[in-house]
Amino acid sequence: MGLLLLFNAFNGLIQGAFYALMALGLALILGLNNTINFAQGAFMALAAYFAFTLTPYVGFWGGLIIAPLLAGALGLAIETSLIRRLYNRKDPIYTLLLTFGLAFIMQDMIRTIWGAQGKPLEIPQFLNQPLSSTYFFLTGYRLFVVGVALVGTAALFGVLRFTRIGIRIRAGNSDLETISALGVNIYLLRSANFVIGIVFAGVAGILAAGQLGLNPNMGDALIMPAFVAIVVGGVGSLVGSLLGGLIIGLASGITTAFYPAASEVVIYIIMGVMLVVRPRGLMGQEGLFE
Amino acid sequence: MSTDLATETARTAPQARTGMSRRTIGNVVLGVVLLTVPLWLPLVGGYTDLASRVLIYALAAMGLNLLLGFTGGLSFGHAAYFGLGAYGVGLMLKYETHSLFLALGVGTLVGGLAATLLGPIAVRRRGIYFSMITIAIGQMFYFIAIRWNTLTGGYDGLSGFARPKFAGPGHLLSMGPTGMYYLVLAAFAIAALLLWIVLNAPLGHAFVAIRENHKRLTFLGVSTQRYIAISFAISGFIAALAGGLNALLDGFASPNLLNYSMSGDFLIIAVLGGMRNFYGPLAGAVIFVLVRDYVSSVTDNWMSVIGLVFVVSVIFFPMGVLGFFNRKSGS
Amino acid sequence: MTNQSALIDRRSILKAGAAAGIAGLLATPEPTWAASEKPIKIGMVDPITSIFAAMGHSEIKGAKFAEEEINKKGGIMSRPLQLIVEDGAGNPGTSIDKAKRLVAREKIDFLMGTVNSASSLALSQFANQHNMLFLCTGGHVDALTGTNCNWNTFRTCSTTWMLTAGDFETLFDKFGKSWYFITTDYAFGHAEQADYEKQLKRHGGTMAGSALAPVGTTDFSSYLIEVKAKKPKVLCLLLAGDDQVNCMKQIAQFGIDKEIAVAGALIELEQLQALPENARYGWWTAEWYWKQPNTPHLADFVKAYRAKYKGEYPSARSWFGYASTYAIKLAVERAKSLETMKVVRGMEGLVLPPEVALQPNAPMYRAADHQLMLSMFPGHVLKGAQYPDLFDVSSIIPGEKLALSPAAAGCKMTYPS
Amino acid sequence: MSLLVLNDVGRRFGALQALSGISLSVEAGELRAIIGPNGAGKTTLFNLISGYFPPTDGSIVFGGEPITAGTPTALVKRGIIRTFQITEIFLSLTVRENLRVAVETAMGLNLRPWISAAVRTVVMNQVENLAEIVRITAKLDRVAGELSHGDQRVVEIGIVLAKSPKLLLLDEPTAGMGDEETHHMTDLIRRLNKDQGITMLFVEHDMAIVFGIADRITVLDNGRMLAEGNATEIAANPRVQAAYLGHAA
Repeated sequence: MGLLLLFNAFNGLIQGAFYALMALGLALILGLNNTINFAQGAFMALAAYFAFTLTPYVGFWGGLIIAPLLAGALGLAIETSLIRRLYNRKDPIYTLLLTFGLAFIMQDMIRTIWGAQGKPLEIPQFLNQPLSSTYFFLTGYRLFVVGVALVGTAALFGVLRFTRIGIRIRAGNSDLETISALGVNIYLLRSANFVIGIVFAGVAGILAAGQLGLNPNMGDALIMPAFVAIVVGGVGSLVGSLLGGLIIGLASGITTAFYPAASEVVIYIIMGVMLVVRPRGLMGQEGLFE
Repeated sequence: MSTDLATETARTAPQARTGMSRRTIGNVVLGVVLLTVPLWLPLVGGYTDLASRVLIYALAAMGLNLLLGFTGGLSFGHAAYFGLGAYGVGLMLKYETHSLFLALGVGTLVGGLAATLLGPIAVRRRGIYFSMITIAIGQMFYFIAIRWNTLTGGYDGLSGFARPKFAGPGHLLSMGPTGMYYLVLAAFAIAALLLWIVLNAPLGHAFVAIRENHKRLTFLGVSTQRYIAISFAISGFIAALAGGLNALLDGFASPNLLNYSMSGDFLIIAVLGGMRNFYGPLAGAVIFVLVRDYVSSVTDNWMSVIGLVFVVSVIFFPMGVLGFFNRKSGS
Repeated sequence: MTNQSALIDRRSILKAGAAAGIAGLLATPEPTWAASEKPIKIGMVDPITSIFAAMGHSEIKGAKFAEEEINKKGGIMSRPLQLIVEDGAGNPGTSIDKAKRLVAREKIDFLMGTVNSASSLALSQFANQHNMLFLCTGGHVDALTGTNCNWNTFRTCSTTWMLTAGDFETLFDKFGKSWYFITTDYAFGHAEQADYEKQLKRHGGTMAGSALAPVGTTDFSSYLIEVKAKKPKVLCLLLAGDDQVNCMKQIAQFGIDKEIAVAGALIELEQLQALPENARYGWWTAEWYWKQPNTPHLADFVKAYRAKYKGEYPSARSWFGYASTYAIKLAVERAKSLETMKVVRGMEGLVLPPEVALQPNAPMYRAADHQLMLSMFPGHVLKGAQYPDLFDVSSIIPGEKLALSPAAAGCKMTYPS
Repeated sequence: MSLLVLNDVGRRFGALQALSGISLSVEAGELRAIIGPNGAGKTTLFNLISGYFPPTDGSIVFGGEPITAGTPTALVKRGIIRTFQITEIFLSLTVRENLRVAVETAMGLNLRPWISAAVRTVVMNQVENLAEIVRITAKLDRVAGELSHGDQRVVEIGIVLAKSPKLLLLDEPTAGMGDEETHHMTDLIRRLNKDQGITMLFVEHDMAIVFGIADRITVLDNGRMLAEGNATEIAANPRVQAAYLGHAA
């Protein structure tokens, strides 16, 4: 039992890295664009379908790079044509409902273009097997996903800390008025941030499709754990989102070993406890967008 | 008929006579239209159950709108209280009682109490945080409904209960579509009246003041969280009542009733109709339910149309259709 | 395979979408009919959207195919048949709304659908309240023709019991006594596992363990860790829809299918299509398959179906839609009436003729519980198979050999006086 | 006895020492001006007194009782009410509704889900009263958001007045106003102080106003107290001239 628990805990962490990857893009957009992006799941699915269509021509790796960029381009178009109009409405309900509606449209378009029938996204054979027969749950693919999550977080962290645009995004997160007074084009900054968030969603979506299969509704199942990861980790903190993802993955993995029926409810319970004990989440800043 | 609460209540003192009479006429017209639905709806190609559905959604959205439009709290989790009301009614009818009102009362109480207990947790944060917390609490109930097979019927939903007969004085009336419609209308009228009274009392004034400027109110010594929690509880009770009625209408309760996408439907109904207007949710429900009913029969791509309704109403009608027309007639 | 099927899908769906947009607005019956002929209307509620959409689309295609064929051959009692399809979105509430609309606005004569159990149960209850015949196409829950059976509800697809009974002995003899179950945590899965457990006990097998997986579980690795620790001979998957797809993919990634025999009750062509090549394996039961040796009329059906749907092969779901539509036609012709009670009586004991049955046996709607005695097709997934030839049927077992007796299933049919 | 006493109060934000060593006492009925260049710590001082955040050093005493760690709500109950640099009113409500909610709050009616006609009349009379005091009666039924900046300020003072403050903190009451509005505001401040006897602290940049109406003046610079005294003393103080008036000129 002890070994089994260890296996499950470890496995949960792998799953958590996955949640974290999904949460990162969402957290980024929540931060600077002040938008709860309900279309994030639809963007994940869309990028995965792009990759599915591209794979025969450019291979899995080509798809993994090009498809998120295509999704990002669509994200840019949506941000500049629709979401941008709503920034000066203080109430977050508008962007929330807008993206909620966009998710409907995108899901419907995916079904219309690619069909309701689920599709297999083929992943390279060398990734698609366990590395050792004892630790069989460590497949190349899962380790690869964990790697991408870690590298993604590190890269994002680096960009935010050391590049001009990153420093501006961070500054914008805490005080939009000041940095726009300093002559930074806030619209451009927000567009860039949105696109980065969508590209992250795209990568997460493709990696999910490698494990779960493609169907028009795949985004629905993926977005909620990402939300919870953000709330647990603390809104406004990217590291928090990473931690939040790992924690709920771990909790859900361990719960599955004892009482599978609660494996989904448990992440909401953790969130509830967190909110009571520490309302701003693990690493969240007080009153960032309140 | 219905105007912005701000300007409406302002008028009460100096221009009470003209303001009141216009409003009274509006309410009477609305009342007559709603009371005669079973007579005229079939003539324009509708059916009575559809009207019941419109009123149920309007009721839920009106409850939500107390929090959303009048207190400024963006809850994305009210489907949970709606769904709890539905399951409460379903379980009561299935296992405990054949009394319509007892079942409806218990259902409303279950959903309302859940909102009363959970509201204080959610109101500890504001803005986007508040929304995310409400959505997550809502999803928790959704998953409980799916997992607790033995009680809720799990994924298959709760079936095996029927609308009981209405216990009138001395005899039982069977509840066909028309009877059901009038039950829903009565519930709607009572809830609307209560909401109207609250909104025109100091409690309602405090809600609106919180929406307008919670900082100002805090520095007048009001603990705004407490008031948002009260608004949350009231709106939860009304959503639960609507959910209970929904269970009676369908003879069925399914986990989808608790899902966040249902909360999204209620929100868009409020916004589409006009969330600053008392009757906004009613207008929104009429448009949303009818459009969805019609479009989903006409095209497989109905989701895109509904999505477009979201996008268009958010971009072009931020104050909803009633807000839009009020502004036009005002200026 | 992927590339080609993607293209096919896109073209047909785009066209279907465009057609639905226009045709839906001007929904008129076949133009060859005289205007005086009032059509007989079947309302079909099935998921066009939601996670059940792939299977819903197949059922609708099958039904539309039957509608066209019936109208070409003179309709029903020389009146045209009109099939009106509504999207129930796999949601019981929506399904009821749509049924209400069909009854109130379209004045339908009969109701049929749907893919999932929950919606089917809800529609059965609805139809009972409205005194209308409901023919369930694809919801498997036992109760529908068991404990919750209604005088006006019939079912074309199998019960869960029939699914489990079809392949048990083959698996037991071939792979061994010790079984492990991963079961979907709702009525459908519980019923399946209970049915398997009974048979396992009867044959002297052992349960190595079991786990209930919530519907919508995306990550099965924790379950598989447990499976691996218990080392069963047979890993029996009783999962639905996408969950089954996800689980089979992860089993393949962990290499478990190479050590433990993977089997289960139901497999659907739609699921196999969604799986990558390396995750197509195992022993399952199909409810119908497009490739059967020596079955009369089958080749013609497949050919005509493919011609209508751009080369797509019919799945069991397509056949449900097809057979259900025909069953209503045949029952009406037997009853020589559209009256619900008379048609119900006409459908009781109705035997599907070979050109509709499309299987070697002659399935009948059993009078006592209204369940169609369709054959089961146990078999296994072909290694390295390419669409459409994915499944090898090892035997075709007549439904009446597998189904529980109506009494054992718990159905006590009562009719309105 | 002094109404408000600050003993060696300081506030630190991380590495930044925003205020330190502030000791002052305000007598009941006094009209006290706080002046100082931008960033001197005036608003921080207001935030400490009104409980927006607590001081990191020192103690605050109000009416003889310590209030150092008081929350805004608790301090309002004691009678400390403030306005903000940015006017905080209920913008999409009418002036009447703005004042009404303040009166209802002051009367402790907020939790009432219904109200009798008699109580409603009392509330409305009090609203009219307040409107007369701040002289906004003519605009009672205008939507606050559509009023001029000066009128919005007046509405805010009307709102805080409803709570019958013992100590009123006004953060730059005349900022951004034209001559006429400024005149109206200074007149209002003086009347409230003299007629209603309300003790007031106000932050102000306009020296003419400060020297014109303040009983005493406290000068802050760089988070520290530079000087305190009446108008003549401050005007003559060489340190103030060097540090502050030098800036201003």
